[in-house]
Amino acid sequence: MVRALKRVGETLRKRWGLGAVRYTVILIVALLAYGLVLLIAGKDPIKAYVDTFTFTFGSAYGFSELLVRMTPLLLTAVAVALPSRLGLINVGGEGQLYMGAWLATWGAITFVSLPQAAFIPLLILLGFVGGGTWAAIAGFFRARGWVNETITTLLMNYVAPLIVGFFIYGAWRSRVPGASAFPQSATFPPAARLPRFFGTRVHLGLVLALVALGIFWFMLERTKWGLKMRAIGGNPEAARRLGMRLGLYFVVVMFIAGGIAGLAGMAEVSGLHWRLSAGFSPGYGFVGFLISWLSGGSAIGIVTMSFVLAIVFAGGSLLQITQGVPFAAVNVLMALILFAVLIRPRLVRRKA
Amino acid sequence: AAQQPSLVIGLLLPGPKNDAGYNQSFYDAVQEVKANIPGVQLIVAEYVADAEAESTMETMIQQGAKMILPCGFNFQYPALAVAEKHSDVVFMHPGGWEVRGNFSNYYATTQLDMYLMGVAAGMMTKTNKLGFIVGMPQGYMLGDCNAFHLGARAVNPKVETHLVFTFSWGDTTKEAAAAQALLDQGCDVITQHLDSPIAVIQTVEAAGAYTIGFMSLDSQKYAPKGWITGLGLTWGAYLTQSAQAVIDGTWHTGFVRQGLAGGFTQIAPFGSAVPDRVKQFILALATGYKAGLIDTFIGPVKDQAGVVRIAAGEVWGNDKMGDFDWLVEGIVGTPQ
Amino acid sequence: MDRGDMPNALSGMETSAGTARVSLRGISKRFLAVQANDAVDLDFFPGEIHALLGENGAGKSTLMKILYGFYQGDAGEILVEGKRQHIRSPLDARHLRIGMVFQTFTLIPALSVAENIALYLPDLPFVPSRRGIAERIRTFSQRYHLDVDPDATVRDLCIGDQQKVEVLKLLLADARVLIFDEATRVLAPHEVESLFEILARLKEAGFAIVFITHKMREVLACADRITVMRRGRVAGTLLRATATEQTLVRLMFGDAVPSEGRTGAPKQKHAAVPLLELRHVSTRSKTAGTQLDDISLAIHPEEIVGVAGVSGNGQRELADVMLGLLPCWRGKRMLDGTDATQWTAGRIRESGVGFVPEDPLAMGVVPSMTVAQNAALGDVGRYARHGGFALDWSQVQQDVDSSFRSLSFDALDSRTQARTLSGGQLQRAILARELGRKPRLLVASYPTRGLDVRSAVAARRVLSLLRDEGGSVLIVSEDLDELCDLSDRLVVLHGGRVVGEFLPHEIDRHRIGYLMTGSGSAHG
Amino acid sequence: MTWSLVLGIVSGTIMYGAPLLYATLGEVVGQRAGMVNLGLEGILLVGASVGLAASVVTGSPWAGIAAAGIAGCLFNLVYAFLVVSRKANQLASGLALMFLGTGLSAMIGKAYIGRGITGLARYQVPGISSLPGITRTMFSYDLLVYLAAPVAVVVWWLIFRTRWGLGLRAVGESPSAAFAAGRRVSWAEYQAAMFCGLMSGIAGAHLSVALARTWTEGMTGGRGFIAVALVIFSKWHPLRAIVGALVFGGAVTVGLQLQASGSTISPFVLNMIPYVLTLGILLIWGGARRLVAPAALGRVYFGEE
Ligand SMILES: Nc1ncnc2c1ncn2[C@@H]1O[C@H](COP(=O)(O)OP(=O)(O)OP(=O)(O)O)[C@@H](O)[C@H]1O
Ligand SMILES: Nc1ncnc2c1ncn2[C@@H]1O[C@H](COP(=O)(O)OP(=O)(O)OP(=O)(O)O)[C@@H](O)[C@H]1O
Ligand SMILES: [Mg+2]
Ligand SMILES: [Mg+2]
Repeated sequence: MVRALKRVGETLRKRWGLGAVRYTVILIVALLAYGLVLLIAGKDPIKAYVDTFTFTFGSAYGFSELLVRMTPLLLTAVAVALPSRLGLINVGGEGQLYMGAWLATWGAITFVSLPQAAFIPLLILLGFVGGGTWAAIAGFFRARGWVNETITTLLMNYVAPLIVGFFIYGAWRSRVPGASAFPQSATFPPAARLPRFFGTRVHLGLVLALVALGIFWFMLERTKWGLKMRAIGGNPEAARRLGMRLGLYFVVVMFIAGGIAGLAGMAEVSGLHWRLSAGFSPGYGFVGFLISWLSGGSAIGIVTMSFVLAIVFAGGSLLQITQGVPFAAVNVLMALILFAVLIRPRLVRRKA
Repeated sequence: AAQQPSLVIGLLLPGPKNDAGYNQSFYDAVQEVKANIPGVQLIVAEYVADAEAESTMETMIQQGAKMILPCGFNFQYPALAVAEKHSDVVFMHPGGWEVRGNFSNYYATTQLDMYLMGVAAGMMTKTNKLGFIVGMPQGYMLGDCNAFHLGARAVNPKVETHLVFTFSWGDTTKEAAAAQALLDQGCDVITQHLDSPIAVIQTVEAAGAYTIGFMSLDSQKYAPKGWITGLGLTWGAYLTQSAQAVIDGTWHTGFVRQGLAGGFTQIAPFGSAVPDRVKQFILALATGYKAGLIDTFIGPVKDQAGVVRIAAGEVWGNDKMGDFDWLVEGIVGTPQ
Repeated sequence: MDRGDMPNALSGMETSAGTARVSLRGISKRFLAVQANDAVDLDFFPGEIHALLGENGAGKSTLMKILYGFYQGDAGEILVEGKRQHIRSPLDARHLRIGMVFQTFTLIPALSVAENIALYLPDLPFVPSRRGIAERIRTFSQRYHLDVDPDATVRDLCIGDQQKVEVLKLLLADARVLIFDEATRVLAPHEVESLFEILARLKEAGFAIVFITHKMREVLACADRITVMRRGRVAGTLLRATATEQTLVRLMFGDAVPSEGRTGAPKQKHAAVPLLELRHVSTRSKTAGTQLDDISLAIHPEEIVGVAGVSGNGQRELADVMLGLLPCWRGKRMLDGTDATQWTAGRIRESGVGFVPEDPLAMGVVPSMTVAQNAALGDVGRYARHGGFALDWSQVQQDVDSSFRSLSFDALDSRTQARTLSGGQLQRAILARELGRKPRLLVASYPTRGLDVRSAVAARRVLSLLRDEGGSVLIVSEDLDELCDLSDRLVVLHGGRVVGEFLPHEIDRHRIGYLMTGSGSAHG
Repeated sequence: MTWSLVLGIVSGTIMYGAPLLYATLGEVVGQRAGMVNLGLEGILLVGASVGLAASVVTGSPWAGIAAAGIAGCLFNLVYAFLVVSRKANQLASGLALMFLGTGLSAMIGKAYIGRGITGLARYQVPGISSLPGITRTMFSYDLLVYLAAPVAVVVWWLIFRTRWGLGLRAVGESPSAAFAAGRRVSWAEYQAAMFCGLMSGIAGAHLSVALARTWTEGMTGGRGFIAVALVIFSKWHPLRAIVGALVFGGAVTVGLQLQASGSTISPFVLNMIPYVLTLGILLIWGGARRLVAPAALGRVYFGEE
């Protein structure tokens, strides 16, 4: 049995390349792990599969919600994958996302009378600059050799929501009569809302995410900057001796990466919620880190893994309702998927 | 074949159903609905994140829910979005302000009733320092604190109320630390507006100080010695009534604020440490409240800076309970 | 195949020297594409120094690492005192009292000398006495003239002192079989001599010693028996008495005996403006190490300047200042007569300065990238198309090939990762990349370190050629022979200062030796 | 600032610094062996939930602490298996552990939500009650608080004065060199991971059993990540970790005590203090810090072929 599976795997690997097999195996493992968790919890895994499948793929609404969930995941994953090529570890996607949303919100509630054609580019710019600046701080510290970006970005994750809190509990608190003391920003003017498609909640953010992903792939794989980034990531000492300005790359790339995470925040508030509130992100930054890691930084992998995790989240919230599975099981499931990859069975092993 | 349910109710909670606090008050209420009306089926989702609220409600509706109770402050707008798509489903949001044809709003006038708790605290304190722990500075919670302090000051002019925000829902260690900080500063009666009061009550109890409960009546068991009384949120009767109306097709929307008289709140049993004199006084006051003879925010009321916020003779109405962004003179703390 | 023309004298010697302390039988080891060892048989006897020779990548280090349990052989067996042993890790090897000094150090820079050595002490108690260990180290370092401070942090030691700690580690570990893998590589001449004295004493005491080196002179000076390895196999074993330089070289390279010698005559006529000039440069870097102190040095077109000195006396800093990797704290750096003190390393490189680093793997290449990608990194601008949005890989490949050809190095598969190359292969790849750019100035640190004789000759020839075609070269080396052969001018560094300057015809090795060790007066 | 405010801050600082110190000490040992464990948050959560569950079941808070220590130790074996035996990426493994811990602790703790316990007994520092301005609740700690600093000293002694510690540091600096010296690299790493799990489990239980005396989902509130930052803050040194834990415990307490005594600084700004302070101090350590970080920290050691 095991041997047969191995043989099938090897064949697939030869025919379609490593990527396809890798994600298929991860998917299967994810499904099996899902079932196992449910069985242990005394639930019916088959019904769970069927429910999840019919809910997510069975209706246009369900599928569109998958795409909605995917949008911030794609962006935060790219925000991790890009600096990882430089050898930088950005665990600050969450904070950058908050700051992107923060600056975009400032724009949305300040320039209320702009037309949409000007508003959307402005929001994109502000979201990008908000997240980018936040991340560039960490990049700058790293470039000066003062403190390592992993710890900086991690700590800054805790500061960003406090800044958001400071504003939505203070100056930006909405002034709707009867709701004046409710801690959220004023509702965005219609022109400051990202267009939605096909009557679903899928919004322009998804397009932004796919474009960002495309540029990410092209820059790294085809251009001289990609080559230099990989050199810096592979051996900074040699790169320095070959005349590359590491510090500049650290700051610029962190800015771009943070900007992409900031876009995720901007897209969430102006594409979905139309207002900034305290808990608008349930940890997209961290999940983005995992996706980037699971996909080995490859563009197609990021799409696949974002999709898988979107299904996991959809399934998690669905099964709580249909079968009473605690939502926390999603965390266990996510960990199990990761373990499937981390344990590195031969089939899914990345080349060193 | 399984019997067709008379009504499917979807309950969304931001936390766990058995937190002895906010979430439990709603969970207990829908259990009461289920017990009162035959054939009611419940779909309960705990720990619903803000970002997940909308799709959770959609799923509940797919499962046949005709009445949705989105019991988180932040669920208001997601619920509104879903309500606009499903005109045949009834939404009842606690504590917000939006109202539509199929979207009603209700909450307890805790901002008035906390006055009674303040009276009890003012009578019991020996140090004349009261403590109030709040998760996040929001209008309703500031109102609770204001009412509490006004009540205490009414019976004890020397009293100070120390207000502390933890800036988190659910970091119980920090809540315990906040209680500890208040105890260290000499507060001897402590109450809170948190999701779950357990950490605070137990810290206070271990230190031998007095507790006043809030939200779920269940929290008395954590303070066998120091319990004074508490204000419970009791939605069971109201929600039963509403559910029956949905079944009967007579449900109509509204913006409902009720207190002791309407049964939305109840005074918890008194603890053993409370003298009869205090008990009698509070109960008498409560009777006055129920009869509409007493109100909490009657001018003149000054804020911390000494500015008159409610002019003499005016009353801060029921509809403005979420509007507080100031604190009454004598409260130690900042409103944001 | 090669064994045919060179009779193996092994069988005859076994009786004369008693039983072998360690016997290797049929040891084979394969790394992905490379057969590093192929059925190797060898014996090491007590009271004997056994030298291992062989070109780069011949498999010497691999064989010894297998004996030490650091690698696991694919096939073959190891007999210790005639008994078959399974050596699965260095721990097993240490139990069998086998010890090894690695070609690349296994010191831990952050720990003190005493702590590094304590890791190797055979009888370390759970709570070691720090004073006791320091005492033991002092006794040993006095006995063997290996002066190091036990309390110093290894990071702060110069490379020569680190080598001494490696040797001390081995001596204190109480091993009976001692393996020295290129232990003389970074030692000064007089330190090499004192190491040989130590080896001689150890030999008297009945230790079995294995000694790996590329330097023929050292082999002939200290070995009792010499084994030459070639492409993973034993090409032959000779007794010292029967070995000559010629026979060894023939064993190493088959019949293609390389010819050594100067390719061009030294030149004296210089252009008025030096290509690169340091004027009264001093450095102040944050990390520990030697600081340059008021260095003035000019390199003219068509000139090779040699820098002699015991390593750790400012050679690295000198090269780094020239390459723009280390800022001048005082003084000026001039390039073509213009002030380049503030230029970045990138700008200096773009203006035609190349480098060969002292540690190729750590400083010269990206180990995870292929040879071709590393070559492209040498001059990204040259291969960039469409403003950097595309790269011309066929051009890279072409350049790699032609560069290797012009250096007459064996071609490498340019798709292999740099990390899997042997030390010598790597050095060739870097030389090919840097010389392929036709630099106007090449700053070469130890350019032939780790190269086998044939490759070293080829490399030296190219350096002279570069000079003859109008370029300039700065060579940092510890190999005085090499420096004297190549340089048009020679400076001696000691303690971050230039303590002497020589023209080729006035070179006096003794005097240089004294200056290098700090015992001579300034100005040659 | 009043005298009682100062006393309150000092008293709270010690109390809430203690669990951070335990977690930090665990992480110091792990990182000294070259392993960055971002999953500390997950271990703390598992420790907190198991600690409370065991306290409720057995009725003894000390049994809860012990169970949490063991649970943390076993739980971190998952991380050790991934990182040491399967050579997995440390950051990803740590985050995976965090997710697993978050999920598992929620499932373990679910039945115990709303269960209160009496918690560990507290004893006031002897002789202190006679000082002016002391209230009954100040300087009154459980035994784990009293033990925290001595434990740090023991950990210092283990790391810097014993053969075990020497091997541990060698592995963290250069696994290859430690292997060449005849050390069993994997075994040393497993030991360090188990120690890290033990300490973090105890830290988590201290939160739930001694301080909050209850369980809620995600109750550790990011303290696991803070502990990781504190390790750098303390330059991988157990004694400096005491200072770090106090600074951080203090920063949290200062915010609350200032509020309780009527300060008008925005609580949001006060809440930023710990993070900004940590960042600031890391910046001040600056480049010098690079020299003290274990050289092989975060690197995967694939062994020799
Ligand atoms: N991956 C990237 N994506 C987008 N822009 C980039 C990227 N890498 C670099 N850049 C931008 O290109 C600019 C110039 O980079 P380029 O590599 O051309 O400079 P250079 O002087 O040749 O090299 P070096 O960076 O080695 O010092 C950088 O300042 C940066 O703004
Ligand atoms: N860890 C490794 N992985 C892959 N290949 C290796 C490894 N170590 C050595 N090799 C290869 O094995 C062969 C023998 O290498 P080895 O280091 O034993 O040579 P050597 O005789 O010591 O050479 P040198 O004189 O350059 O030190 C080389 O081709 C080298 O590329
Ligand atoms: Mg070698
Ligand atoms: Mg440049």
